[in-house]
Amino acid sequence: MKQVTYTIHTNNPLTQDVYRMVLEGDTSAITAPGQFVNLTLDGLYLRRPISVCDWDADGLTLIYKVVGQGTDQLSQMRPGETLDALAGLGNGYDLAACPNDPVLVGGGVGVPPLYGLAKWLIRAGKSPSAILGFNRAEEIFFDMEFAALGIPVTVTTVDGTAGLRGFVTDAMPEDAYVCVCGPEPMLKAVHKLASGGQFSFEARMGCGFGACMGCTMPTVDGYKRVCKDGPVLGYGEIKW
Amino acid sequence: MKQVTYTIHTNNPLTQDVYRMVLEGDTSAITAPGQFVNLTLDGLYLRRPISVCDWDADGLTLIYKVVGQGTDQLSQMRPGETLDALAGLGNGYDLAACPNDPVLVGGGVGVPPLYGLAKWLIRAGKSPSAILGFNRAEEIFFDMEFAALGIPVTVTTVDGTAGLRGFVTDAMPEDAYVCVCGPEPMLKAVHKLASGGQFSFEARMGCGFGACMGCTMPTVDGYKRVCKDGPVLGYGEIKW
Amino acid sequence: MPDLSVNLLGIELSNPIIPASGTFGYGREFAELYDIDILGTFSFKGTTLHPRLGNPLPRIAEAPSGMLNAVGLQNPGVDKVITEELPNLAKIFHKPVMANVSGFSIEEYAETCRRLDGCDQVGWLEVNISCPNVHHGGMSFGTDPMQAAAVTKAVKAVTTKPVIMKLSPNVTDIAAIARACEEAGADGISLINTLMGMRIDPRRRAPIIANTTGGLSGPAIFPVALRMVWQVYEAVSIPIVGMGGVSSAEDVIEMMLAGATAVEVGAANLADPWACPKIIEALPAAMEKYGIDRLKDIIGGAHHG
Amino acid sequence: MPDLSVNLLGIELSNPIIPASGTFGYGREFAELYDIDILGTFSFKGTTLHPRLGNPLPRIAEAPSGMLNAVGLQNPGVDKVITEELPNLAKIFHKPVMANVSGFSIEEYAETCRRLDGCDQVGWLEVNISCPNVHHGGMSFGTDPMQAAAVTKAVKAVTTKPVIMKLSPNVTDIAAIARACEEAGADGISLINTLMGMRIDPRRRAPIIANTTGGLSGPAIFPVALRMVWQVYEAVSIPIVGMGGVSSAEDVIEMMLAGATAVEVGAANLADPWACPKIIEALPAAMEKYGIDRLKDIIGGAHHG
Repeated sequence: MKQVTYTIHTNNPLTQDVYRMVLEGDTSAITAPGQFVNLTLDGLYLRRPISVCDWDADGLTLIYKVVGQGTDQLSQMRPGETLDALAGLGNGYDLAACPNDPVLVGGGVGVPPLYGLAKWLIRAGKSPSAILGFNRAEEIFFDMEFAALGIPVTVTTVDGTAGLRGFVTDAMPEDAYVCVCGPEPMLKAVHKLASGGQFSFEARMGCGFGACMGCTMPTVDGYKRVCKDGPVLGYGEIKW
Repeated sequence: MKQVTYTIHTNNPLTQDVYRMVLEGDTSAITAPGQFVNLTLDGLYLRRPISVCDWDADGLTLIYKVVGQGTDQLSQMRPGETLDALAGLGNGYDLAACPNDPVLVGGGVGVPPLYGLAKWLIRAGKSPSAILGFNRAEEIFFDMEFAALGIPVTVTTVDGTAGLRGFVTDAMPEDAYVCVCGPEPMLKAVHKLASGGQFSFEARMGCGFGACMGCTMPTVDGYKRVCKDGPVLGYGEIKW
Repeated sequence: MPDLSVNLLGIELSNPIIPASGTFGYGREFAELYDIDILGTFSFKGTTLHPRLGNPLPRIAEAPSGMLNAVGLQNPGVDKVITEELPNLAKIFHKPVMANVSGFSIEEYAETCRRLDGCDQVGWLEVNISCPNVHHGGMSFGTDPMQAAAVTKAVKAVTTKPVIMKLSPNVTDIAAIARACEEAGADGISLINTLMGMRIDPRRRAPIIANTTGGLSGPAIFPVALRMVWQVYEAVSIPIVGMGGVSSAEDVIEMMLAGATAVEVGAANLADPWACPKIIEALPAAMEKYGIDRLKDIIGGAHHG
Repeated sequence: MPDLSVNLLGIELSNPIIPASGTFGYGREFAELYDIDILGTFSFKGTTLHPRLGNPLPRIAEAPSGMLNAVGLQNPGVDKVITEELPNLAKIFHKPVMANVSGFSIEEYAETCRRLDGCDQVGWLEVNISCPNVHHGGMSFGTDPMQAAAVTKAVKAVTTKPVIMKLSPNVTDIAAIARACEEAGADGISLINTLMGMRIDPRRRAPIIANTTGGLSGPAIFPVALRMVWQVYEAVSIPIVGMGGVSSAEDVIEMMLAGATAVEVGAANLADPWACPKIIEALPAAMEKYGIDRLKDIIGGAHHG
């Protein structure tokens, strides 16, 4: 973990309420896809955790949905403004634990961290595929970016206005090893179908670095802190 | 009273801790010298009252001393930034009540509003003179600006490092009609020597527009609100 | 078209927004700024039997997301309010007003309310029991269920107007105080008054406020206010007027979901004199966002079972 | 060279800064970030006799200038603290630590303290009496002088270490609770614990926190904390550890002027993990600004006569 002041390079909407923000600054604390940064926003006391979509030596990309005061404020920030962040939080996905052909399953704003994961898996010589679930056609984002990585991509929409009609589980192969990120009901449904994998959880956090016990959840191995022991938990650890 | 968004034109130190800030924006609510504006500052709940030094149709000048968190923040603001203000607060000095030759007596950051007053008195065909009191030579500001108005100016310093050694009262003519602004002990000392005049008071305020009774003080005519019935009180109203 | 109206103890309010006592004077300063008839009503400056000069200065201090005040109930006394302020008010405000009453003995509360009972302009009496009881060691009436009940009974005996008891939050068990007021005949409860706080000036090494302590108000106290409104809603069945740090349409909705029938806005009026009109203007969009057609439908709506 | 040292109940602290219980775990997360030996000491995570899983999620909500939490005393139990956490701590912290103890019966408080009494690393016992008494209708020990005194006596009987009673601010008369603790033998008082608050999610029309209410901490509560430290300083003659929203060197000075011998920093550690080192670093300049040579000289310095 490192405290970093990032400069906003771009901050643009991808859909009606999903934004992509590119930040410039020190990314040395970010060591695995699936980690998050915790941002200080003017007038808010608690930092806001946002998962890292992608990063390189010079900066990182965040993709976030406007859901409350914090993300609303974030969406109004302009290039050149700075953001104070704790960077490199959480465990992230364990690449070594992935088989050769993991299925990346993302729902809504659960999609972004899987993009960075896909890149790292490819770099590690593996052959991931992706299933990206959305509610409707207008809410789809980043499907092109996944496709540009040269991996098989299936898009699902609940209302059938694009891609396969249905949920991500309708597109899942049997007994797959999955790397998942999305809302909890989706994680649960995917967990039921999969034979193994890694699941990224969300929680309201206090500190984001394991001090306050604000986001612990019961697992097979006792309580774990979503922010520090997670956000990614192994298939076998999860207790619904 | 009017809510106005001002743009900072300049914000520069005049002495070690006294700053001049020139603001551009609507001044139509400002009707008399001695009035003040009440400024919203980031992260502070209560507005901060600052007396108006001078104004014209396009903007105004504030002179303030860094004494706490609010004024410290104000001193760090840069040209181009905006300030939310309630403008035209308080009664200001009554020009019509002044004789032909009022003596303007200012101490420290009590000096600035007297500059605007001097200009208006001259414009009204009157012949004011000024006594400006400071602690020491390094703290002197605006003596040149007063002199440039072509009126007699006496500077006093407590330690004698410039001008007359002593207090403003040491420079005061007998039985003068005075227009005064400065710390309360100075107001009291000047009141004792003068035969009439107008005295501008300071107070910690809640609202600045007469609603909260946070700044009322006893006078000969009952309690008055420094922010709304003042800040300028008549010689005969004051009860020490 | 969203419906903002609520009914507070038999009187229809076009919206639930009520400037809180002590932040709105007797209406004059704000009537210079906007048409105050747009308000649900307002609660006028805390009025006592006799005129009061209030506390020495300084009376005000800054606090994180809030402010401290120790004005000390400065007011011209009930008779001058009736003969001067209410006739003035009639020219600028054409709705029933909420009369906020304070006192330092049970007899004083009763006599002040008795005199206001004859005023047609007064729609409700809001009885502030945070004041110290001079006959009872200076302890606040509002910290003891028995004392709170005694004030309620005395006031109810002299008026036919709806009586809203305004509670102090500086207590261990707010529900017990509210229940005592209800049992003694109160028609409604309003809460919270300010939290007792202080600040120290490190330069002078002394309290900033001349009175040593002051009442904390502003957004800082909103979570405490919301919790107490929630607890009182579970404890009594009479209507609640919620207040404490409310500054936005969203805050109003939270307060009503916690159990408030109407919502007072206090410190926000001082930081932004147009706070109430802005909140009223923002309510329809906030209602739409949360799928609310009629504001009155959400009163207590966050209590389940 | 300004002198930051204070003496807390016979143990010299290099400075008065103490991370508050529940915001600093057992030190490990922060030791990864800075040398925690720079602290005066720290108060470890509230520890109970048996392991506790704590409350369901969500446990956290945002508040103006603060936050709500309802962690519910999640901890591994005193035995595991003694056999695992303290040996771990010995590697990263080389000063006496403050052991924060909670309980749900008087017997539980006593037994937990008895077990900690044998630990050389523990300098002080800080006994949190904000918990509900399961044998007493769930009322918090800290809201009743008799119960507070009973806990104090029971703990004092089983330990030779200095006992600091940590008070709840959710009471009518904080001075009465502090006096009861002092009379029962407490060596010191720490305050304030969190103010009970809540927030509602208008989308779900339900409380944000699963536990309904949570404890409000952060700068929002600083004026209330300062007032209570002031009142307790006037009521007792044992040392006070002040806390509640402290976030800066200036806040520390205000707290000490109000009567605190040492100062705990809580929520600030969560918003900025380097909050404590920053405060310690800023203290000398703040002391110079206010003409303070020795920090210990200003304890209670704003009380005059």
